[in-house]
Amino acid sequence: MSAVLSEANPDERRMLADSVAGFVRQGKDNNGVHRARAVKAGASPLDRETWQQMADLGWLGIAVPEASGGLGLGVGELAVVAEGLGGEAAPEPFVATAFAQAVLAGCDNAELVDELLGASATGDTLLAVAWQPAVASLALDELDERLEGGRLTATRRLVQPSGADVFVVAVRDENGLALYRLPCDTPGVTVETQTQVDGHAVATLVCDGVELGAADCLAAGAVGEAALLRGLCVARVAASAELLGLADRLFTLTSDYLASRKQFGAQLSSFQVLRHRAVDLYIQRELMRNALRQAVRAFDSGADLVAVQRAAARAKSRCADAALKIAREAVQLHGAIGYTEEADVGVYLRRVIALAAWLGNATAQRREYARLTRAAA
Amino acid sequence: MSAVLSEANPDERRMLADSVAGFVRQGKDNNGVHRARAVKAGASPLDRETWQQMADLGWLGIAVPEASGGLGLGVGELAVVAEGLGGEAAPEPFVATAFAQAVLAGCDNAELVDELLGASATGDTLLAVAWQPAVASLALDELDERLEGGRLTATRRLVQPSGADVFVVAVRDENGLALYRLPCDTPGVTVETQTQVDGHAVATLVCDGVELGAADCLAAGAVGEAALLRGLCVARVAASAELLGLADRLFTLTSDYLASRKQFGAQLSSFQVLRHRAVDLYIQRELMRNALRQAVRAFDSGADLVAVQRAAARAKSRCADAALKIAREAVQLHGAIGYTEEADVGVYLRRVIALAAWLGNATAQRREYARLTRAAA
Amino acid sequence: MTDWNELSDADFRAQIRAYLEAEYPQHLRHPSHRMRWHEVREWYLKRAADGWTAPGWPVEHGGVGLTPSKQLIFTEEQERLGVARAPDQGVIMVGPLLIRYGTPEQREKYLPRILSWENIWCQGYSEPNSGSDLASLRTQADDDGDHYIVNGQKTWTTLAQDATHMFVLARTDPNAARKQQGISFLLVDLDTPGITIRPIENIAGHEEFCEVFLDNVRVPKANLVGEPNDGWTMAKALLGFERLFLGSPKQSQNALSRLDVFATARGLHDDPAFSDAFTTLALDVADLSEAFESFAAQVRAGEPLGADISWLKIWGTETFGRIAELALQAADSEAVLVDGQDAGDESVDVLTLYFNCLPTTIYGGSNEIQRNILAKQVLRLPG
Amino acid sequence: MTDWNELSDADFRAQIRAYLEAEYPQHLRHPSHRMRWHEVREWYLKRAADGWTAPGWPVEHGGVGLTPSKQLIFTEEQERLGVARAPDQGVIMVGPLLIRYGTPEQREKYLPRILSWENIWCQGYSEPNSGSDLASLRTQADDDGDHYIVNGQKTWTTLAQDATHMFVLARTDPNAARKQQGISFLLVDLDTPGITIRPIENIAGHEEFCEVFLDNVRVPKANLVGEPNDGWTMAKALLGFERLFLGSPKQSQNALSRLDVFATARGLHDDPAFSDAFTTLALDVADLSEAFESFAAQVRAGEPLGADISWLKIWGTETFGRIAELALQAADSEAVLVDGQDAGDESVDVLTLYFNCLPTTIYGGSNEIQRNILAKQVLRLPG
Repeated sequence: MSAVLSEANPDERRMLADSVAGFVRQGKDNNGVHRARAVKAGASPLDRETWQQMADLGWLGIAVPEASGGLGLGVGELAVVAEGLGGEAAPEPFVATAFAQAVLAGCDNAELVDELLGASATGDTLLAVAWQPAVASLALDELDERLEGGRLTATRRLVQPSGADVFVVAVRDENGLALYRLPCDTPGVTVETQTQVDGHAVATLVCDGVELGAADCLAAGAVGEAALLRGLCVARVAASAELLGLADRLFTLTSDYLASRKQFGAQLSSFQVLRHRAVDLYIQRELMRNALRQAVRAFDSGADLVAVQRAAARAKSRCADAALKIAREAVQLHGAIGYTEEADVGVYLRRVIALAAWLGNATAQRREYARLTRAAA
Repeated sequence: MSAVLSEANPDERRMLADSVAGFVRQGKDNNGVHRARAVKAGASPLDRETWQQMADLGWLGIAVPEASGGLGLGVGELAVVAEGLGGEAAPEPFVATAFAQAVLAGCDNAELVDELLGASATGDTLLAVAWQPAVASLALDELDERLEGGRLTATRRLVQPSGADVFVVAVRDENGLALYRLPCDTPGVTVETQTQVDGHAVATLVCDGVELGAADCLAAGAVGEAALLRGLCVARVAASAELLGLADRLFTLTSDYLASRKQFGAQLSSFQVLRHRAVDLYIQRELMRNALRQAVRAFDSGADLVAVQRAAARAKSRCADAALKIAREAVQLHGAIGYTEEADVGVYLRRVIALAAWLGNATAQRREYARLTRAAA
Repeated sequence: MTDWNELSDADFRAQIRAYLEAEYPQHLRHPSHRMRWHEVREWYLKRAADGWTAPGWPVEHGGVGLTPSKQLIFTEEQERLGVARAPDQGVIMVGPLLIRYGTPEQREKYLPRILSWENIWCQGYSEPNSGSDLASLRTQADDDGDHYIVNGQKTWTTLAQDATHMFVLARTDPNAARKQQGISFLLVDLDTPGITIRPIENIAGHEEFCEVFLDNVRVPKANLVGEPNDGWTMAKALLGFERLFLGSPKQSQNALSRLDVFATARGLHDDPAFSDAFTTLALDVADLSEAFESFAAQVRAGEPLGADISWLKIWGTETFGRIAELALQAADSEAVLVDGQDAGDESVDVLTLYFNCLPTTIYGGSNEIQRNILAKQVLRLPG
Repeated sequence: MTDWNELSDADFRAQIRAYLEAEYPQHLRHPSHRMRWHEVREWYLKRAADGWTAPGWPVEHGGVGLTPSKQLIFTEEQERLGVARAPDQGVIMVGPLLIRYGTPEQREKYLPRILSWENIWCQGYSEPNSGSDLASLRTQADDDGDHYIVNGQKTWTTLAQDATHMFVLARTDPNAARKQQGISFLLVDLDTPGITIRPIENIAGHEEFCEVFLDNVRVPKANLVGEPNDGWTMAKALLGFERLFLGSPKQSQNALSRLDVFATARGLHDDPAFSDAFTTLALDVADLSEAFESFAAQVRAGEPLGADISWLKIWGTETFGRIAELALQAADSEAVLVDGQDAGDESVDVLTLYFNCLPTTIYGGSNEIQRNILAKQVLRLPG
């Protein structure tokens, strides 16, 4: 059972979870694991047909207001879908899209926001947030390349999905942090890519004197900063949910393997050491569920930004940490086969590594949590 | 086999180890564990008769030059005795005495040093180093209460043994750090005591305008500082050896218990989880041996002060850490009885806690090691 | 008399909190070790006079008759204030047992004396060679007409030295097919000839447990609870929502808060190494608390607890252990002092934290046993 | 010809170091994954021409005849420079086996071709369902007059795709009382009809292992080594001082030094949290190295290695794992990049460190098996 089902809107969320489960398991030749392997081999993580199906099911509009053509639901529903996709290691940029949408939802250029969210919810326009500076820091005050005279010369790292049609780019100007719309084909924009452990391309967005007009400004000053910070929280919680889905399946794969495999004339699951290690993985998974549940509740209950930031940092640190532990042990408990592509463990492990690091890993999130806690005290 | 036997002077060290083993196991009614329990119940850790025997065997003069009535041996031999005493949880202040002697050995007031070392080697005079400031820091530059006009008003914490006849007190004067002889009955000296986890009293030495004359000065300036630093290294290595002795016995007690005790109709040692945990304790003990061996070799080979400091910090951090791990697991693997005075585990555990913290615990030693390593780089 | 169950949870909590704040002595709050009866007697007699000895017992037997949800609030409020535990086996075990399985005579004789603390009960389950394998117990009760003759030894009997009575699992049919069979549940007056109680000193220097020797102790058959040879079933049936409290976050929360006091006084939070370690543990406690609340919600909803509750005990006790270890490291060379460490205006006692964490992974079913249970009953791994 | 054993250890080391420094190609030093034969072929043929293929074999069989002590120095110097391993099962396993148990014809046929790398051998031990329980192997060799007919499947066969020959453990007596009996040791030419080799892709994307399918493969009885049904004894007897290298500190040292490069470039050593974690690992490696030296001294003194060597493998591989995990954390969101992380003038590849650490706790006898061995053979715990 999903961690977030038992709280707000339990029935709706359960239906959604069932729908995701049904979707991701369709057909062995194109299920999530299959598509993830294809991405590792060079395919785009964006299988257009699959993406369109997800749009048609409404998932790309979950957190988009109804007025903009979305479902107007919350982080809980995003988490349900992300967990389901994680369960099948599906490579689609669902959480990255949720990140961009959440940032947009906090912006105050209503017309532009509406247009972008609408196009994103239908699957027509792929969005990505470009916010980390060249040395991929998490601290917004290290974003020191400024927008001057309406032109931006700056580098933004680790942008996902790399094939976005429109970037939501974070810049500094005289009022503080601002967010701008930046179509990928704007003159002066170069998109370089690097390959990530799971085969996904991540972009380095290089802006060389790119013109950013007032019409492209999504939000500025305090509004812009809050939009980015809140968007980061949504993304971290959605990533935590995907990590839970991945870890949960790794746990199941591993206990099934222990229960089915024999060695020295006995089932692996009869060896006490392996039984206890399986229990320790189970505990890690339970911790993930609990950390995720409180984070979703923070959003459901309309907590303020700092409370949401703390809840998101807590969820992401736990989920990143526990998922890596579970994935690593899954390899070990599978033995040699776990280290090969014969098993699915590697597909899940690579995605866990990628998501655990995305937007700040467990160590970084714990520091963020400590910082916020001390600031609040 | 002791960790340090296979290196320099193997035959002599083996004979010494045998002699210690024979000594500490004498008579059930007055062996080390028995005496340690008595100390916990309020007795002095200095059983005068036992102490005299140790003096007669030459152990109190191991590292004292032959000219001062000692054996003129090295840290390896100190370690052999300390390990042996640890094996029986003997409460005698052997390593504390070795600390004071090692500090004295680095001082340049030859006549005074000779007198104190001689009296210490015979067991007639009990020495203790008083060097930690009120907030029990390890950093010598935090010793900021100064000797002014020949008078000292200062507090020295965690001094062992608390019943010392003569303190070797570290003070600051205009030339830096100096070491002075301070008999316990000097006017202005108050010795307050606190009880330590193993029942030993530790002293807070309060000096209120105590007169310290030039005749009492053991060493000053760079010589004094080096004497204290080198003495700390000797003490840390000797404490590491005692920790090894304690941990080794805890390991043996635990594996014997597992091998002898039945539950659910089977020997505890037949449960794979417990077998593997015993193996992990064995590995910890092996690591202690290796860390101790390199430290003794550093002394044997006449390495310079920084090299000796690094080796001692490495040995102490490993031995403190591993001994605590072993002790904690020994309680757990013994089950409920391990938490009671019925078993000997608690006697060893308490001594491990005390020694692990003495002169800086594992965390502090690792920082010291990092500092020395970076300074050397 | 107030029907407490009629109150809203918030009102009930407020009233209980006010009562405890007003009545529970300051100096007994958050004790660092298990209190002896003479230390808490006055408070518990006052509570008995106010009718609060047995919040969970039915009203007709002298209890308050609280719903599980209200009982939980009562317990939470006690924990919040650090109310010391009584030698409460009579309230927790014997009362519910007699209400369910006892004869009218047994109820009439014992229940009022439990409520008034005239009788104080201890639990005679564990034996020197049974360890975690309780069903292998060897204390023997031989039929001697209208008495049983009991011989054997019990151990880890919490506060037997303060008790007047002990309930005992004893073997009445040594030839039963399974070791769980042939065990009976007996009520024993500790004044009966043949009983010797010897306190066991623990490594922290306290005497929380005892050994109890039974040498030809004559126990009237009237003191048999339930059917002969049916003791194991009854003992198991009594494991109720109290299991939840083996996984309570209180010990960890308390330990973390003591460490926080020390760290704040010593400026340790400015050291990123300490801060990272502390935050990791703070999050471990936070997730433990969240999980505890989730299980508590089950209890509130009247749902039975499953075997999965075992993970809470593992995580809670091991988190407590890690906090205690960090505290020991943080106090460095001062950690050894038995009277605690100065922390601004307060004193923090890291040694007591450390000693207190040690038995938690052993008692209440060792963490190894809990992992066995989870592997079998929750993960259903073939064995 | 130089009698290398006559040299002092220091002189020998100096000469070997000079030779390797001069001859071993720069670009092949410290490779991040196992090299294929075409990548190292040129170097090993040069070495063969210089007479250095088999430092440990006796001179009369074409080896250098080094003492164990000198062999160790040779190996240490190779490790120091990060010399890539060849597909060297012929040198390590087949040669010593034939020298000890082979027929004169077998020696004459195979030894020179091993020395010249004309024949490259791989090891056909593991099977899909045998895992750590090697003796449960099921590959069958049926007697067919002057041939065996071999059927079965081998797996985890390192670099079989580069090999010309494979030595195979196969069951020749399925009715033997113990599963270790009835196994024979066969030499198989991989060109024999019925053999299919399929590389296995590992999760880091490399093809280091293969599956080898044997379908009615005819193996001449002349290729049986030793007595029929005696293969297990021989396979075990061949485990020599190479076991030492399962516990080599080199991987950990290398990983630590890569992490150090990254940390120095990024200023991480100034962060006490990182510094504490790094120092802990540096000391773990230091104590591993000290222990390795101590076991190496045993080998140098000609003493056999005991079962206690197993702890070195556990500690070494688990330390490697902790270093890789710290590196992954240290690189934070950049850790995911497959082309490595910028570190000043260099690039550090934390992902490769991480992927490389994963199999080390599995191969060469998993760490669980090593703990079983230690519990039984060293701690002698009754089972």
